[in-house]
Amino acid sequence: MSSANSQQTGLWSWITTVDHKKIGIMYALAAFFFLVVGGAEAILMRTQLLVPNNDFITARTFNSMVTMHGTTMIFLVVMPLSAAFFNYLTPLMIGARDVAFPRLNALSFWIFLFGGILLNFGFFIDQVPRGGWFGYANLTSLQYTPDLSVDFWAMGLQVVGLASLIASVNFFVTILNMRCKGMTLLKMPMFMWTNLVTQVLLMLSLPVITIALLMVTFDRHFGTGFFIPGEGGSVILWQHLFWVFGHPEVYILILPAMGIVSEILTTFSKKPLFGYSVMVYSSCAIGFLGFAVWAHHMFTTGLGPWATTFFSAATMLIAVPTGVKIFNWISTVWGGRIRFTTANLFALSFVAMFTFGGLSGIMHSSAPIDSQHQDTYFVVAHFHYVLYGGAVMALFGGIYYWFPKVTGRFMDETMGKIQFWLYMIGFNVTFFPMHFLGVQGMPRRNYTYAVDQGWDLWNWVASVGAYATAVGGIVFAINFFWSLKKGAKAEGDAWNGRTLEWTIPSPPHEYNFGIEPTVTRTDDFWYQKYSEDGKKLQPPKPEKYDPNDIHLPGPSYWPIILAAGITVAASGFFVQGIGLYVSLLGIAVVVVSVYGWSFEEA
Amino acid sequence: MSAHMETVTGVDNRKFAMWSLIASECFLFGTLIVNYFVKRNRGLEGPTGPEIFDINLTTLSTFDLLMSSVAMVLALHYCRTKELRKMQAWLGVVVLGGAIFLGFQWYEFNHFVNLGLKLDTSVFGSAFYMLTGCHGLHVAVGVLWITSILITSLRKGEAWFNDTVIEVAGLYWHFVDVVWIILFTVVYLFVYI
Amino acid sequence: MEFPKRWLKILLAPLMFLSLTSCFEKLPMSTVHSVTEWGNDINELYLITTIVVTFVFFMVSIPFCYAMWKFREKEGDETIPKQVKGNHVLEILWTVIPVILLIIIFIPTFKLIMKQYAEPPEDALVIEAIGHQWWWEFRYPEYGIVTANEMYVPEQRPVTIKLKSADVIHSFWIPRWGGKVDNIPGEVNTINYVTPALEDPAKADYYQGHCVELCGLSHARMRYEAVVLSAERFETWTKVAKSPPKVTTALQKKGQELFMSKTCFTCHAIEGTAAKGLIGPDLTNFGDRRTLAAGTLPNDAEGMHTWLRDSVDAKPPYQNVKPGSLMVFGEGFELTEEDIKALTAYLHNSTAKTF
Amino acid sequence: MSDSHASHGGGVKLYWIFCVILSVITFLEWAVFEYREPWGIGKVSLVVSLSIFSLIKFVMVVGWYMHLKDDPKMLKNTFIFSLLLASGVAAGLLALML
Repeated sequence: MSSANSQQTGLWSWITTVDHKKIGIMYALAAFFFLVVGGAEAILMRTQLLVPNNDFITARTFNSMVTMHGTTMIFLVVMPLSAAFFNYLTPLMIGARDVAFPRLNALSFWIFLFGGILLNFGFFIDQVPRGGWFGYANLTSLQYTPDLSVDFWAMGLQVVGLASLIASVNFFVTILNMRCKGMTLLKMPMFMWTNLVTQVLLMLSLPVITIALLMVTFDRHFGTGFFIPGEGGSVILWQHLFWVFGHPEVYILILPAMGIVSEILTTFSKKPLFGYSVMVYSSCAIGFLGFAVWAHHMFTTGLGPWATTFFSAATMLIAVPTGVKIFNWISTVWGGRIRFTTANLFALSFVAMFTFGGLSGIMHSSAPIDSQHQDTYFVVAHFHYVLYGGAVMALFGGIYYWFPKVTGRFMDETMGKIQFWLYMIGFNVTFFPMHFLGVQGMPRRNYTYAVDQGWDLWNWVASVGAYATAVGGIVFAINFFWSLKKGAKAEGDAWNGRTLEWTIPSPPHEYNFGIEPTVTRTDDFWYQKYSEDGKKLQPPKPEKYDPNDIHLPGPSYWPIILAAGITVAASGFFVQGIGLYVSLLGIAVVVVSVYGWSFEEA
Repeated sequence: MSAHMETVTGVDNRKFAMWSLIASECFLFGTLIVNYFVKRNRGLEGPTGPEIFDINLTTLSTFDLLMSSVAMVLALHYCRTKELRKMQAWLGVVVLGGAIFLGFQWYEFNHFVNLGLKLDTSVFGSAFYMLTGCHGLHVAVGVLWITSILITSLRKGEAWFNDTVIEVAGLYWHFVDVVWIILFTVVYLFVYI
Repeated sequence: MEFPKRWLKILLAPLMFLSLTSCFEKLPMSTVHSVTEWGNDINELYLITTIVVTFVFFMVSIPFCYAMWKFREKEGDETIPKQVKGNHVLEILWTVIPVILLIIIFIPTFKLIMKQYAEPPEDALVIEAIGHQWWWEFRYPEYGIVTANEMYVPEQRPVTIKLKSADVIHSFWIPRWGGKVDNIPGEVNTINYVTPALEDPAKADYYQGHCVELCGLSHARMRYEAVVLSAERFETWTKVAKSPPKVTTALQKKGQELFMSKTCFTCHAIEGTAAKGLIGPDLTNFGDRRTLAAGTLPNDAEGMHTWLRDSVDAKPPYQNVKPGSLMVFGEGFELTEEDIKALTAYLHNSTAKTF
Repeated sequence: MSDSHASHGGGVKLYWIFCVILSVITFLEWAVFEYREPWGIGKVSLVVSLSIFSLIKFVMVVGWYMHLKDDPKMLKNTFIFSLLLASGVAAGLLALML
């Protein structure tokens, strides 16, 4: 079906789309929705902890908020937001027309969306998961959580995990196989390298959590005893399997942010990335070492001297490539012409806050200190500095940076700066006192604390900071929807960028590139605009091409049906009595849509 | 889909995707094997490994899966040399081999259940059934997949010689066979370790 | 471009960071005011790490802030900066120096890990700390004593605490003693201390502890205290700890009958009486304890009244003292105010106060 | 579209030779296991020999039957890297759990 047909609009074109740009936009919108949900859960928790012995929410609700805030923010906000950037920008940055398997790309979005709904479905029938986002072993067993809450958590994560697994294979093949002529691996933009490492981490770590969740589900429903001490099961095995997935997972959350920051800093300081190949090797080192440090989450479970020493050393070792990246970012900015747009402010705050988070991480990389920090608010402060001050800030920077490319309009700079400062100050006011709470011994996941503990002041300060951040979120929402209609017009090269996505008009045509671009070096587009010593050049005129003879894969409704089938198959546990038939129905839908899918013409 | 695109690495997208899936499945079966190894001596009641494993039957099923793997390679070869009848014949042998393996596994599971080792009898039983069951599921999916290819070839005859589809299915089938080679050693031959 | 506010953003964090290392007032759960040798070792390592981390922080933030100020784009300045690609010397520099800094942290870490897992001395007092869902059980195998929520130890004596769990994963942590180890069901972990010296030999020192692994609804209410006694007072406690409550006044006798008729004995045990329940905490020597319901309420008449009233009236799961606790009175087990006074009198005179 | 395989007739012969080798190794595995007492094979040598046998079969099927031998380096690295990482993590887990 030729691409000459007009840019379809209307709901049906969005449901059956296989265009990586539309899927990227849908990922972003879904992530914003869940960001609101996760943020609300955080506000509820902070309100409960505002004063000691507070009864704003019951212990049961608080444990649900702790669990769902963690699970939602990690699996339904940061990963999909990174996926939104991967989806939208990978083909544009490597000069391809679309991803390797467009329908598979649509499938992974729909499975993610239905998985997110399944994960949160507990809210409607008061079965919200309460076992912590890590769901340690035998608290999640049937004996100690007899209702369906753990099943919503386990099945929801299975489905969302499957979506990420399919997407990771898709993007892994796209990056390695579909780069434009001349773009060798070491000439790709840095964001593509962090994308590639993230996909490898996803591909290799997700099967471990799939098996662990399967074992928990079998324990709860089919009487097996994998994690039940009474039947010879081992409770520690769950922690091992979860963290073998868990630690690569946190690098999956931070690596895309590192890639985005590398793109933003280079553009707004008009300088190439300092030490490109060193940045590539350190990203790969972080990815590879990510698999060798998992047990630093388990120092207090009595691993024995040699294992504790090994994992302490490996955790410290990971600080070296991370430190190298931070110094390289500072050297990128060094000697440049820094423009403090909102996107750049977010990227710079990423470097500042991620450094701080990384350093507080090194403090409890050594096991004896961790035996004082583990499960206290010091660890909460550490990972919020790295995940919120790091990943979320960089992702917001990415939104401000690529909004003009996606919509053809700039986001408003003044509202942007207001949001930035609300986030920056609110973030530090919330999470920096948590270091003090941690040192003063306040344990995590406590729904309240006694009056005589001396933690009242800093908890109060942290809660106030959280409200400031919420206001910042509202300012962002206003800015986002206002700029959609009334933002200043932006042409193709909105920020005088350096990578291929700025060479095409914004919003780009459905077929991205009329003629496949050829690239001779890294930041090729920059050296078409400026010579090596900075004199302005006349960029070559784009050749003519006939858009009609560009063949694009047609829309297809099979992805959404297959995704629905998988989710229905996974929700057999939640229907009393006829659960088996619900699952069989789901499996039937899956089989039918697989065959329908494969017989669909290209 | 992306059937006829020349790619940077020269490898067809679908073949590259299948190898990535195989890389990912290494971790899947790695975790299952670790779980089996941790649990095999921790079962409290019910029969244990040495009592019920029948090495002769499992060696036969390993041999059968190997032959099915050989048949798959030959089918691919004849697809490339465009000899339709031979290709269809060897595809049939592959499907037959897979079915026989599933038959062996069905018989073995029934035999163990009669001996008192159900899924929830002991931790050893659950770990064993999860590992071999997951592999059995993969074999079943493979048999279904290659049967569909055989039916397509029978229906379309000479007009259809898509060696990429057969190669990708072949990769999956060989991987399933390779996993069984490891399982055969780890589960049945290391039973006295 | 508001120039000064940008500096605020960069310097916001380090200023606060400095106050982190400042000395806090001595809070009951402070991790930096340790009293045992192991706790002091950890604090020394913590100081070394903090110094190294602060040094690295300034190595990063000084060039960062300088670059923010020096290389900002002046108005109308369209020149393109030199396109610097990289610098091998610098790369080697900021790889080797961090490795050296990390080795500075790693060597003491290694020593402490080995010390933590070293064999405890032979004459160490063995205590079993068993985590239940939302209270602690302490057993003294040598003396055959079972108590709950308060661990009595003599001063300056090596102690080996064997950590077990009766249901889910808990975690044994006394911040001022330093270091925590998880109670894992199905396994026995150990944690070794040399108990601290008494500040004032006449009195007893209380050190707060908390369960720090999410173990269900009342995880926040699962606290306990380590009580350090002088050596001879500990000996008298070991003899007194197993004595049943003396029943003298009519009120206490009524309390004893209520303890039996209201089926308290099915869950609780009192040494030397017919009560042998194992589900709830052991109430021998209950009067001696400072707190009630695992550190949630003070152990006085008013505390007992709140606790018993809460268990009788509130229906699960909305109790507000210990959400989800099993102590819930069904129909036919109502307690009048008189009954509560009698039960309190019976339980609170269980032994002569030893300190 | 079909690459070099069709040309040299040796392909089929090679596969049959490999088929025989694989069958022989499988038989050897069975024999070593079945007659470990009479042949006096200790526990360690049993594990070593059986591991070597399965490793040979693994390499043969992956290398020749799956044509990994003549695939581009990128593909080989993907599989070999993941396999080594998987066995490394599995070995680490076993060391910690057993």
